[in-house]
Amino acid sequence: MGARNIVLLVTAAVLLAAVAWLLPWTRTFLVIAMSKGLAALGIVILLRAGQVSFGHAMFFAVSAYAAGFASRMLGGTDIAVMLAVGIAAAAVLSLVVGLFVVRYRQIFFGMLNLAFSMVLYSILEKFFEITGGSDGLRLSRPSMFGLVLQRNDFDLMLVFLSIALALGATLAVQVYFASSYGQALRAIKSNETRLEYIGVSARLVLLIGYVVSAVTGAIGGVLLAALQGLASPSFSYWIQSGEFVFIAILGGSAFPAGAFVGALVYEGVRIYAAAFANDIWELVLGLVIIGIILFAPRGLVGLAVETFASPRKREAVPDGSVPMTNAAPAKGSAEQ
Amino acid sequence: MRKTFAIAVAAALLGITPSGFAADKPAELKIGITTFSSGPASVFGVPGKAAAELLIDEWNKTGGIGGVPVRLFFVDEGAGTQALLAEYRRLVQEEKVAVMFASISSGNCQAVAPLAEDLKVLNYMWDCGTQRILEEGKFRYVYRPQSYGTPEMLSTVLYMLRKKPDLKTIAVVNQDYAWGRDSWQLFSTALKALKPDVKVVAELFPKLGAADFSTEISRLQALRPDVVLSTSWGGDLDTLVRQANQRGLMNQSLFVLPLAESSLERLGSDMPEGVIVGARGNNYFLNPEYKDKPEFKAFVDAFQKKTGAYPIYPVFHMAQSLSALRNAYEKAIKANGGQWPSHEQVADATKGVTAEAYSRPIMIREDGQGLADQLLGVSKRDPKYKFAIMDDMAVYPADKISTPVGKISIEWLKTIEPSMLNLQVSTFKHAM
Amino acid sequence: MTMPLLQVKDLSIRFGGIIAAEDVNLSVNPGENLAIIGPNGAGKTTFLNICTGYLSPVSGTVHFMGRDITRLAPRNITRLGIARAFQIPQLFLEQTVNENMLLAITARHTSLSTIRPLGTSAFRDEAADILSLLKVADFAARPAQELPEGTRKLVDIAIALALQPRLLLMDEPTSGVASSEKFAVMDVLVAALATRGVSSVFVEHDMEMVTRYANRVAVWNGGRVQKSGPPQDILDDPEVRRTVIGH
Amino acid sequence: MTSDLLLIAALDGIAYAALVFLVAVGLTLIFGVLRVLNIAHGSFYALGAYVAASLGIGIAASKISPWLSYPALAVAAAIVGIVVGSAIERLLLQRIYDKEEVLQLLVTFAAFMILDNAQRLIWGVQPYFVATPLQLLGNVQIGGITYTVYQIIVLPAVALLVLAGMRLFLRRTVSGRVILAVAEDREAARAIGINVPRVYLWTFVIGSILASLGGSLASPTTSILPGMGTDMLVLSFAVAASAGLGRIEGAAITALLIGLGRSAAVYWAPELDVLVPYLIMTLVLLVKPQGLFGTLQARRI
Repeated sequence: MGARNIVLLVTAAVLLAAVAWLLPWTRTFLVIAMSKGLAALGIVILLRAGQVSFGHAMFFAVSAYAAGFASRMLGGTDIAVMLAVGIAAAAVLSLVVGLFVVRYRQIFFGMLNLAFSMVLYSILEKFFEITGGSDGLRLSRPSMFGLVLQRNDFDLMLVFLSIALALGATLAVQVYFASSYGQALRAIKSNETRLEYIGVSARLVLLIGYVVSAVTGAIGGVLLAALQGLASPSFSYWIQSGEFVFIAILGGSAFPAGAFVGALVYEGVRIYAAAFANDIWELVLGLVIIGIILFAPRGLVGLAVETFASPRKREAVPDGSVPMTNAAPAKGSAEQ
Repeated sequence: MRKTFAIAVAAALLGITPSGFAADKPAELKIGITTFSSGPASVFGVPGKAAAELLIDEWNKTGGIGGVPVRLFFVDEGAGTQALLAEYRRLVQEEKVAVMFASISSGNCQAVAPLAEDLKVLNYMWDCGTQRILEEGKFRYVYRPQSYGTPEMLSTVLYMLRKKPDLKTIAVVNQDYAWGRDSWQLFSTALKALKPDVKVVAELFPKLGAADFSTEISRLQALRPDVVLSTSWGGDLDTLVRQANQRGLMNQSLFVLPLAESSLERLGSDMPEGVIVGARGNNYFLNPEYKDKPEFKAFVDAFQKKTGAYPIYPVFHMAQSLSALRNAYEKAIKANGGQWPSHEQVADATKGVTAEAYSRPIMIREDGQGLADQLLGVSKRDPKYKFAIMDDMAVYPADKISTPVGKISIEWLKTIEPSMLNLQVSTFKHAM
Repeated sequence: MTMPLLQVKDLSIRFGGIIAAEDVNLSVNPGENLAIIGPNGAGKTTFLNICTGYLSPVSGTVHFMGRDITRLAPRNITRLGIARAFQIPQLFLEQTVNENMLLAITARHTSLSTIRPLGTSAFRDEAADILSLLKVADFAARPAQELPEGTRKLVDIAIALALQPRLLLMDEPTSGVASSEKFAVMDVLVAALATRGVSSVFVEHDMEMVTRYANRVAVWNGGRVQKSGPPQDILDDPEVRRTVIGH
Repeated sequence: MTSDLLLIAALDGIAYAALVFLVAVGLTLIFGVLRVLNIAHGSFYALGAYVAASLGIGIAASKISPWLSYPALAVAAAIVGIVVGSAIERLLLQRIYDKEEVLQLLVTFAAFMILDNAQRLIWGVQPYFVATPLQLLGNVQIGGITYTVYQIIVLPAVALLVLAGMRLFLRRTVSGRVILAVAEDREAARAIGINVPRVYLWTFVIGSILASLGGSLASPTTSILPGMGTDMLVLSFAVAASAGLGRIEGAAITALLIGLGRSAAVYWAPELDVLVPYLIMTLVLLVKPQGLFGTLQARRI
């Protein structure tokens, strides 16, 4: 991870924070984008191993609900407690679910995740007395690291917190990707057999990736719940999971920061289309993603890198900190 | 990364639209309306939106509100609570709308009410029915110029017991979400207080948006309850009625459907006679006390011309909220010595205002709740219409069946006496 | 008599109706380079799959250095000291040759980390040494999916060597490698195995390779070890010539 | 009483299973041959229902024999499957067969969003209800409970016909065998001169027709609303996955299992009815990830 990379990310984060500070109406939008970006970052982690989960929203939901229950039991709480409880809940759930799902790959991995998330969804929706049913669980506004804030200050602080967490998560994931477990995760995608034959448990590698990805999603879930004062079953619906995958691919699945670019664009299109072309926002988003997949499969960040990076630069980073070295994904003859 | 930057800049540029302060009379009065343009609840949202457009077009021809033309902004509640909150905030902070009408969904009302209070924007809850918000919190900016759950359910119980005093068993089939659960809690609490010996034989909560009730209907046929209650609405209610009617369940049990006024036209001949129908207030296009008044007729005709359908209760709810707003503005302008009022002045003036819009007047109490009388009837065929209309109507006075200010509905309903069954009501026959 | 490094007893496995191994008994002694020859589809690769835990036999046992490894997973067998090179090279295609090597070396040395970057400078040196040994050092920075087929085979062997095994199993190690190079590479490889004290088993069709590099040959036919012995004896056997070599 | 209730619950479950089966079998067929999990499949269900309803309204308005509404159900399914199905396969899927699985999934997800939106644009948001076919056949009394002949006889009969027809078609006709050959080994099929792209197109159209048929057959029994395909997709998905993707007879059995499970839940544990299909799917996949009737393929090394 080069210094230039860090500078770019920090600059982008500061710019976003400045936008939030100057334009109050962007705050809700930015918190939503950052929280969904965090969930999409979880998808990026799994995509690193070539796996896609159409059920990842379950961690988004479980952390939001856990934070909500904590808030309810304590009669109001702090955002730090909510984050801690939410992350812990998602980590535990992902460990349990992960022990099952890491045995499977590809479509089976995706399906089993979907199945688990739909079980959670049905439970959240059905057990009205406990979860608030389909209307969701309300939670009062938490204090912000000890400070009790009014709505406007709270929202501003929440945006700053979201941007900071998004930045932190992006950097952390980049460190993780460059580490030996991160490289092993990538190895799952191309050759799990060889991974086993160098003495590494592919399941353990994937389980670690799965828990990490659940935790990043969990942060997003808590932020969104804190923003809305609400955790609802739709957090865990399969369409929500699909949206996360959508965002990850839109931004560029090879780049941790792509998750946030994707989320900003996705939510931007969604809100502006909802405001100016109320009837066709799904249509617009659908066409956007088809265009991206057909014409820029490396996503928006991939497109930007191809446009701006000089050819020399592209050659010069071979060891994967910024993975620009994959040419077109040729199916190797070794994969049969 | 550069993309992020570009977006940030674009967002910044888009945001800096000059909007100076309008201290005096503004060029236009902006109203933001949240409504369902998509999703199942658009059966309410689309007519509600049409009503707002129809009325505001009319008003703007004659000077709008207080001489200021009105401009409407619509937000789709169907895009989800997240998008709704973001857009709500954008309208208030960027478009600087003076008033928000939000919303249809009770869940959205619960999310929006505290936000309105924080943003200090006047918010009329124009269609949602949950009793919780105004009973559990205190608001300066949040009002409901229309009907709500408690009198709706209580009047339904009263009317049901009037029609079927010997009722022994009841089953409920409600949608599985807050309204379905809350309305059943209100209904069953009232029923227990008024006629404690009625036995509840089944409580079914199929999911919101269920497409098929075959299994539920089989079970109800096996149970044979005297009454089947459903507070469902929209496609769910239509499906339930059609499937139940087709399979003869509606001959076997008395159906009580407090929201069915909004489904009558769509159901056409599938709605049998003899079903108890409610209208969430005093809302009905054949309202016996109003249907012959010229402005009422003109409104129904204009609405039908615009949309091809008769107005249903959300249309009346919208009209009631708009009427309350106009009256509040006029009251505030008067109190302000003819000067354009501040948001706070309009908000405070809403208290005690009366909405008069194609129904019995609705007075807004000091807790923000409007008192809407409740119209109920029994479905009946009239060859003049292709669908069932209401007969044997009764109108229940709101002040007698609403929770008193400062009380919680569920607690209050436990304390009502069977003597309430003798409440004086106005009754009407359908004039063929 | 010293204890065999690898000992297979009464091994049987079948797929549907096809018998890939039936009552097979075979052992590999320390220092040996055992070649396995036989017609296609005779079950030679299946034998390697069983020895490395990729498949479980219906019956029979596999012992490595006296320890029963019959139903262990490949990664556990690898960690005990058996490395494998494949007929179809098994590489991490998206990653560079260097990263492939570093993953293997790291996996051998330490537990993996989620924070520390892959590869220390000592590991990098070690990777470079092995790659130059197999004459593929020029490809170190290239993604594995861009390599020519022969190079892939060699990198596959390099990864196996990086694991510093006691026993190396190879499946047609030089198929696909240019014929001008394969003896040079094998000379160095076999010499390296000898200096490091690594025994090897290799499945081979090229009889010249067998003659040059094996010190024992087993003939695999119809799911059985038909014969086993010194290369010259086996290759001169008329029955073997008829059924396997095809002269 | 309990045995009576069991019978009632079973009858309800069968009618429900019949519809789910029709949608699931299309999904599983498409996956078996194209290896693409088609998320837009649920949209075909909704489109089939909408077109059937529109035809039904047309028939009612034109005063011709109401019995024509029966062939109209089949016509609706055929129109949707052929027109929309071939358009999606030709315009979208053909461009992505060589892409990664996740991109394929996402393209069908995008198609799902677009079709969902298109339904709203074309038919608006008000529910449709056209029950002519159901009313024509009237009711039947079983164990004191009134059922519609349509749900209790027609739907299961069509499902059985489709099941038998699919078996015959795939096993006994040349086209069917060609489809099976492509499903078995795409490369080998290409090598022996089979026109694989055409097989893909046909398979996708057939699968889409089946989903649309599920929708058009469901249309007389339900309110037709935008987004009605969303839940049906996950349900048919649960059926197909539990059976083993690509397994046609298995889909019939799991559809029945899920249908019966769900209706039993309405009687004995109403809080669980929504949960049942997913619970069954999760349990099955945990025990047999390849599904009840699926087989795992080992990777060659």
